[in-house]
Amino acid sequence: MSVNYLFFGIIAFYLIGAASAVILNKKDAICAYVSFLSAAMASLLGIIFSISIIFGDTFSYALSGGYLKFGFFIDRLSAFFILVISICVFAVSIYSTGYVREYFGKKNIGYLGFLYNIFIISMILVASADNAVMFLIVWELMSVVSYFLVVYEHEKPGTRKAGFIYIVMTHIGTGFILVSFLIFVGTSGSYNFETFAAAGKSMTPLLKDLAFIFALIGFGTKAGIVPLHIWLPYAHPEAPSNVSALMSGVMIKIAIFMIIRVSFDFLGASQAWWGYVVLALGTISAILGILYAVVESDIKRMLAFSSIENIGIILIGIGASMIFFAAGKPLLSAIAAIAALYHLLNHSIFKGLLFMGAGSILFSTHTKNIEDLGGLIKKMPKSAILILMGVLSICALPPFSGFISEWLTFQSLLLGFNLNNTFPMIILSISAAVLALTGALAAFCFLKFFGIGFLALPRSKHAEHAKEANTPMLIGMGIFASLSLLLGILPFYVLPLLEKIAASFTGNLDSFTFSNFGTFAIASGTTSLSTPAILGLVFIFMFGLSAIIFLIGRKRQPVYETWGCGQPVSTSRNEYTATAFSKPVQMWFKNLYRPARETETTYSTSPYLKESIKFESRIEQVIELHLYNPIVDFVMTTTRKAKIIQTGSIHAYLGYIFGTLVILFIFVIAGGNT
Amino acid sequence: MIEYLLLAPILTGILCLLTRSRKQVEAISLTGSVVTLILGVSLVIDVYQNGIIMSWTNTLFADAFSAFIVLIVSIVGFVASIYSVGYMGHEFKHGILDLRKLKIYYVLFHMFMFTMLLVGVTNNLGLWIAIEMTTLVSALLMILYSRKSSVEAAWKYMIICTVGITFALFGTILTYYGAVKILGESGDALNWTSLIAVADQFDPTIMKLAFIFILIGYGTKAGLAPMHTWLPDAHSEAPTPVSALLSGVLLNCAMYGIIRFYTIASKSTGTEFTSNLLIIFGLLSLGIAVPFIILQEDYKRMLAYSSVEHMGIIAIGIGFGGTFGVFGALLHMFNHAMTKSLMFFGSGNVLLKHGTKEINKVSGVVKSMPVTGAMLLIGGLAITGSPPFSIFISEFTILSAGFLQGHIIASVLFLLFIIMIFAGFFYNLSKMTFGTPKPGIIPGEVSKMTLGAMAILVVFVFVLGIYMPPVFYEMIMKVVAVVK
Amino acid sequence: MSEVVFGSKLMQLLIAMILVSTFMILGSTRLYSCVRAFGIQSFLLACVAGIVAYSTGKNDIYIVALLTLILKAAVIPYIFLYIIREIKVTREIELYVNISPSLIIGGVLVVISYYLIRSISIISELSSLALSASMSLVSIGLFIMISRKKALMQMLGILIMENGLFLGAISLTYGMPLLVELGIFFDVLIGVLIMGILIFRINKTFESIDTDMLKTLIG
Amino acid sequence: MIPASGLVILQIIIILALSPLISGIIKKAKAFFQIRKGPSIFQPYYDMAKLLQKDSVVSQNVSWIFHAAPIISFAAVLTAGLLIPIYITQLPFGFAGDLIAVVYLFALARFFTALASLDAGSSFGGMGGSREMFVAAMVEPALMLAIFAVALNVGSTNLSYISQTIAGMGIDAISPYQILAFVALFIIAIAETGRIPVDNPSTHLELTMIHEAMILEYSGKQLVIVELGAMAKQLLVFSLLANIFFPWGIASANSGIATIAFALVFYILKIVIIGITMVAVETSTAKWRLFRLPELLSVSLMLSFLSLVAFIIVKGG
Repeated sequence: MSVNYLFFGIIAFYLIGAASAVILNKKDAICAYVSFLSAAMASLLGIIFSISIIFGDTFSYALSGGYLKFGFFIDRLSAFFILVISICVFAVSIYSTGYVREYFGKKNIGYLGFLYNIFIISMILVASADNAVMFLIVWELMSVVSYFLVVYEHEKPGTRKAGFIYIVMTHIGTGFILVSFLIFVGTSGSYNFETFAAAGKSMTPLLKDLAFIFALIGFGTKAGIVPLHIWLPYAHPEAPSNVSALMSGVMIKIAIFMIIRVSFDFLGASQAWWGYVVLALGTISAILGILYAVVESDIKRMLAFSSIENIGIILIGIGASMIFFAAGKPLLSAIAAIAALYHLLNHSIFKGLLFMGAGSILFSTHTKNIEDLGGLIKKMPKSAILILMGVLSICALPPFSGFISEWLTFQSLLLGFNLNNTFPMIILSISAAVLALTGALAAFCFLKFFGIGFLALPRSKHAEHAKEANTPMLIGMGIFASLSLLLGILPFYVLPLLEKIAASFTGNLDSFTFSNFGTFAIASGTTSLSTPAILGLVFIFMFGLSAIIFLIGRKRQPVYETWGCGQPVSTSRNEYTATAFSKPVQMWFKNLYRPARETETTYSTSPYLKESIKFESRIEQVIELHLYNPIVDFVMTTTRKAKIIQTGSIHAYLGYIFGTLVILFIFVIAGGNT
Repeated sequence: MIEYLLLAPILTGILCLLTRSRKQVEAISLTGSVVTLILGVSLVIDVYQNGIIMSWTNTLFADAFSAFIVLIVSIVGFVASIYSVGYMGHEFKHGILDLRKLKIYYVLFHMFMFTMLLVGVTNNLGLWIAIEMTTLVSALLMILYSRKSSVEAAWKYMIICTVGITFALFGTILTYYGAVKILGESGDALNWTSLIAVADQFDPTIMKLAFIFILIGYGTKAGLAPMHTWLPDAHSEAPTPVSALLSGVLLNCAMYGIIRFYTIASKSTGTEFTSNLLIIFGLLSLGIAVPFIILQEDYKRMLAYSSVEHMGIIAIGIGFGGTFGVFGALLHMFNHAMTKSLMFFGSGNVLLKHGTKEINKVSGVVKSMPVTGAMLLIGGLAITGSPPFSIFISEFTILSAGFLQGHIIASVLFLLFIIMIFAGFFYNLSKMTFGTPKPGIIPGEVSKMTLGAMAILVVFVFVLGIYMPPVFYEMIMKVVAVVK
Repeated sequence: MSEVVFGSKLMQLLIAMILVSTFMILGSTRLYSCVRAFGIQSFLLACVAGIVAYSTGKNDIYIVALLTLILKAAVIPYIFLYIIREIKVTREIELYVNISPSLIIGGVLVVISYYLIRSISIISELSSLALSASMSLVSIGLFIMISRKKALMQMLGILIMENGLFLGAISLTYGMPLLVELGIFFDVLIGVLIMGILIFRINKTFESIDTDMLKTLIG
Repeated sequence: MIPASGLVILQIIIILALSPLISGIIKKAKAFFQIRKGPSIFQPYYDMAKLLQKDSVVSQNVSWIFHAAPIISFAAVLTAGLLIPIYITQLPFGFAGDLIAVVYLFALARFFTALASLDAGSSFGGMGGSREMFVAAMVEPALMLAIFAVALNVGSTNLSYISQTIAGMGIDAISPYQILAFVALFIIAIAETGRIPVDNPSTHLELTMIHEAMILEYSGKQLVIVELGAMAKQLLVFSLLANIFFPWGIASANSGIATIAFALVFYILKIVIIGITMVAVETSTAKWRLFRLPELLSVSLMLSFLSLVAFIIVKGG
């Protein structure tokens, strides 16, 4: 019984947050604190609730209501996603109480608090819906509310276009989801998800494939899989940073949740080629996502592209799990699924941390362009350390959480070789190679972000006058930074939890063996990993080494100018810039980027005296240019042509009526006689 | 019982004539519409409890379906009268309308209400007379402002609708001819009750011909595709409360006529012929609405085309048939009436404040008129069928009927058109609502009454999207029993 | 019994005369002659109604015949003449399709409607003559509205279609029940009045009643 | 029978002591191939001793990262050292990580060195850091496929388990896919340790140096740690090559002092042979242009992919 109270307690707290935001609208400070802290409180309840569900049994509760029957059904998988949501919301809410100070006086805080709370409730309801109608209502409510959050600062020029692309793409996605659900409704006759699962088994293979493809495209648009990703680099940077932390951290994961739900629970993941499609899409999204992130110099756009990359990595895990499930190996499928879920959890945390970091940079320097930053580690030391921890975990470096999930994904791809037929082996190894390249490029991209952004001398006035982020922001980021470290060091607490969840849809319970020192081995094999041991060793060596250095050799450390082959190098002019840093990668993949550059030279009096040279180089978004623009142009030209129908002359209009009458007559006469 | 309902608007109309000041005419008009609403709702309850009511030597008749139409007419009429107090008051204050014109407006407004109520309750095939009268009264309403464009729109409306109606008359004659062969010369050969009872013995070819003429006739009035050309001009040029009534309710009355004949014709010709026709016309209206919404410069015309789209959806709903299809179509009638009038009221406020109907000349409505801007956005999301609102529920029911009855291609096309319309509609709407307000616009709402009217509608739009009251559900199921 | 009525020579003559009057309207270029032809047509229609009433013995059709006579043969032409005098419009009718092609099209329309009605075999052989006449009246009325520029002519086109329908009603079912017939007449009368008001308003705002001016609302 | 802690300390001592020697031998061999006398093989020890006495000059606009980076990267390399079997397959810390963990530890070391290179704010550091990460990005896919090829043969990526089974296989360990994998890993080793075709270790000419450019700002004690780290990494990469593909003579678990001593000698021999082949490669080619490197490393990618396919056809199919 306590579980019911807990669940409705969560919803109640969010509603209180939303209501208080509206009531206290006038007084910015109090309103910010009340609405966001009540969200934080609710997320704490959420964490307790979801863990009790994962280790307890499923929770279902039906609300009676005429034609629209709303009901909740939370099994282990949806409880996991409520857990992810709650963890993210907890830290981001605390962070937001500090971050929204930037909007005091300028923007309506009550409106932001209200939308923020409704946004979270809609996500939790999506994870716990038990019938198609309720699901679609809260799903689109989530997209609509996040649209309003994206266009919160709609005075900025680019925001409206970004918001429009976002809402239209999500609407197209919902269209596909609608068709896929309708195929289930068509066979089962009712809207309830249980009957979907039953209908899914009994459908003809063609209908199953259609349902799967439509669901994949629909949820893929929301997740940001490559061909459908173009809204993500527009929408996330425009939203306020605390919201884009939630959107990148959690909202795109809800789409992954539904892909798992549809392919495993509803359709039983019986077709092998589904797995290959998901794997291929994941691999392409990973590599293209990171390629565009590397050459991006706007922080939040870079983080948005890197979200596409991480979604790709998660999908590689899920694709592999579907391939193994179809090949009848539940153990391997469980391991791959655990790798995917672990990376999903890690990504929500370190991406949330990085977006909060970007927010604090924006908060203090009012610029998102890495080229203008520099030297922030001296001005914002505390947030620099926290962001460094985020960067280390996104580059999957050992003591941090990213390493564990990337290691697990590699191991699950390696398991492909127990399938003893050649096709999966080759596909999985190619995907492993691409994943490795993605990992290395991720390290490259985030090294550029941290190195150019935080180290050496500030490159602009903004960066010089930067000041440390306020305490709530630091607390929020601190929570996530410590979490990403803990998730890296103590996987043996997280893996049993994930084993239970993976078992709920792949059917295999114990896929890891745990031994002392926090090591875990893959399915009683010999490959094992123990990050506490690695961390211990690194620390021992570090302390040992620094002790030795401190004792032997000379102590003096004179400070002098940086070496510049003799000339004085005191300005930030000849520091490396972000574009220069990513130049090698741009040269390596130039036929993907198709870099376009224009130089304009304005001459003063004679052609020999150049007054000024303006240089501008741009990277082409290939997919957007060659896939989306032709379609939009086609639609526009046909609509322009179609407008001649309404020419204005009444005679033409009467002619239309006469024409339809004649056509119908022929239709009846011909139809009638036969 | 029904006579009082019809008498109420006529009385208010006459009383409005006798008033002398703005305050009086507004007070009378408001009380009149409240009385009509109360009578309408009591009629609905009456029908809900004890089935069909006949009166006045059963030329006036009210079964579940006509009660449903009366309900829609009285609700939207009531809200429109509140809105017109604010809207016309503002026009009066700014000297665009003098007292005489204002009084004419209110008289014609209530006459218009009377004609639409009459459509709902006439028993025999006099339905044609009622719909013809609606055309006449609304044409007069349109030429209230003697602007060039409204005169042109009124003329086109008059001519095209009268031509359409004449075809509908021919269809009625053919049905009467079919009925006379079975029922003999008796007077009630035209009444719905007797017609439906004996509908399956009619001669199929006559009924096919009759249904074609009816479909073209009342289709012109309902704004179905090739005959919709008058709709954008008429609905965008009429004064806003009238265009809300036109779009929200009058189209439904025409659709009521089509559905009445659909039930009669499909009994003899078999549903395959009639439902295919309805689906084709529905898809055509949806298809034609798409280009005109995407590349539209005038926001009232955009709303008019969206009415063409929604009438197409209702036709498709009825065409799909089955309890889901018909339930969805009827629910859609109600939802569309509410949402469309909300959108027209919002655009009316924008028109009053900015003075222009051009989308590019309006921006930052959320900043200058926060409440109207918010309601426009809610209405925009609702009208294009995004889920948290009621239109999505009816569209989803129609779609699931499509998949259940096996019209897969039609439903997928239907979905594709809706998404394109969403894109076009939202592009224009976001251009208007967001960004910074144009210079010279003083921030602040137009008038309290307009917001009150819109608030009532927002409640309907929002609540029906999430919770379907069982009483309402029962009522529609009764109507479905009548129609199917 | 009904076959006898329609078979009679007199009825066939009257229907033929009605068709001729429609062609007179099609062929004329002056407003006055069109109005006059419409008057004749309505008068003939009243006679048809009278004969049907006489032969079927249903005396309420007498009232209907009388009404058509007063309303359509006298009142409406008077309204037309009043309008023409009042707005001092040029008597000339501008045409999209000039006289000879529109006459040919009129002829084609009549042939088509005969063929259509014959192919719908359900209606008894004899009354199909009246029904096809009404169908051709309706289609020619619509054609007049499409091909003539003047707003008045469009009003006239509608009234011709109205007459066609009335003829159809009489031939198919000897007129609708009285109440409905009264309603239809009442609507037609008010329709003409309102169209008159509209024409006055167009004339005031556009200074001409040429529907070519009405092209501003596009897209 | 040496206790586990003894093994660990012995392994650390060997790594620290042996790596400068190997580097000296390589420099000596290089001089020999270039027909010049060249410095003695113990020159690295002398350099380090001299550097310890010098001040470590630090640039004014550096942050704590500049001071922490050498320590962290050296510690990471040493931790990786404990995971790699040098002379005995029984590794007290073998359970802590496998081949992929070793690769990622090297990546951690490289990450911090590149980060420190950017800290000083000079364009050399930036150029070195960017090129180092660029080369690493090219190496990763080939390295991962090579790991897959190796792990495939044995069934797990645990290093001690790999060297044990391959040692047990005896002569038929030399199979086509093993050789292909070895050549692929050899090319990767060149890139990883910054040898000639990829990067020129001995010069200070800005255009050609990648690794040197990163550590340009270091001096004194910090330079010692960085140099020692680089040499240790080089030794570990060579021992990876040796003990995965030719692990004969490696002492098996808990064997006596004699076998361990013999295994040690045999190990040093193998490392020297690999060093000399590396030098042979170095002196026979010039340094490639940076943007031709993708071709070199796609060769190694193809080789490891071929070894995978060969294995599948021979064994898996």
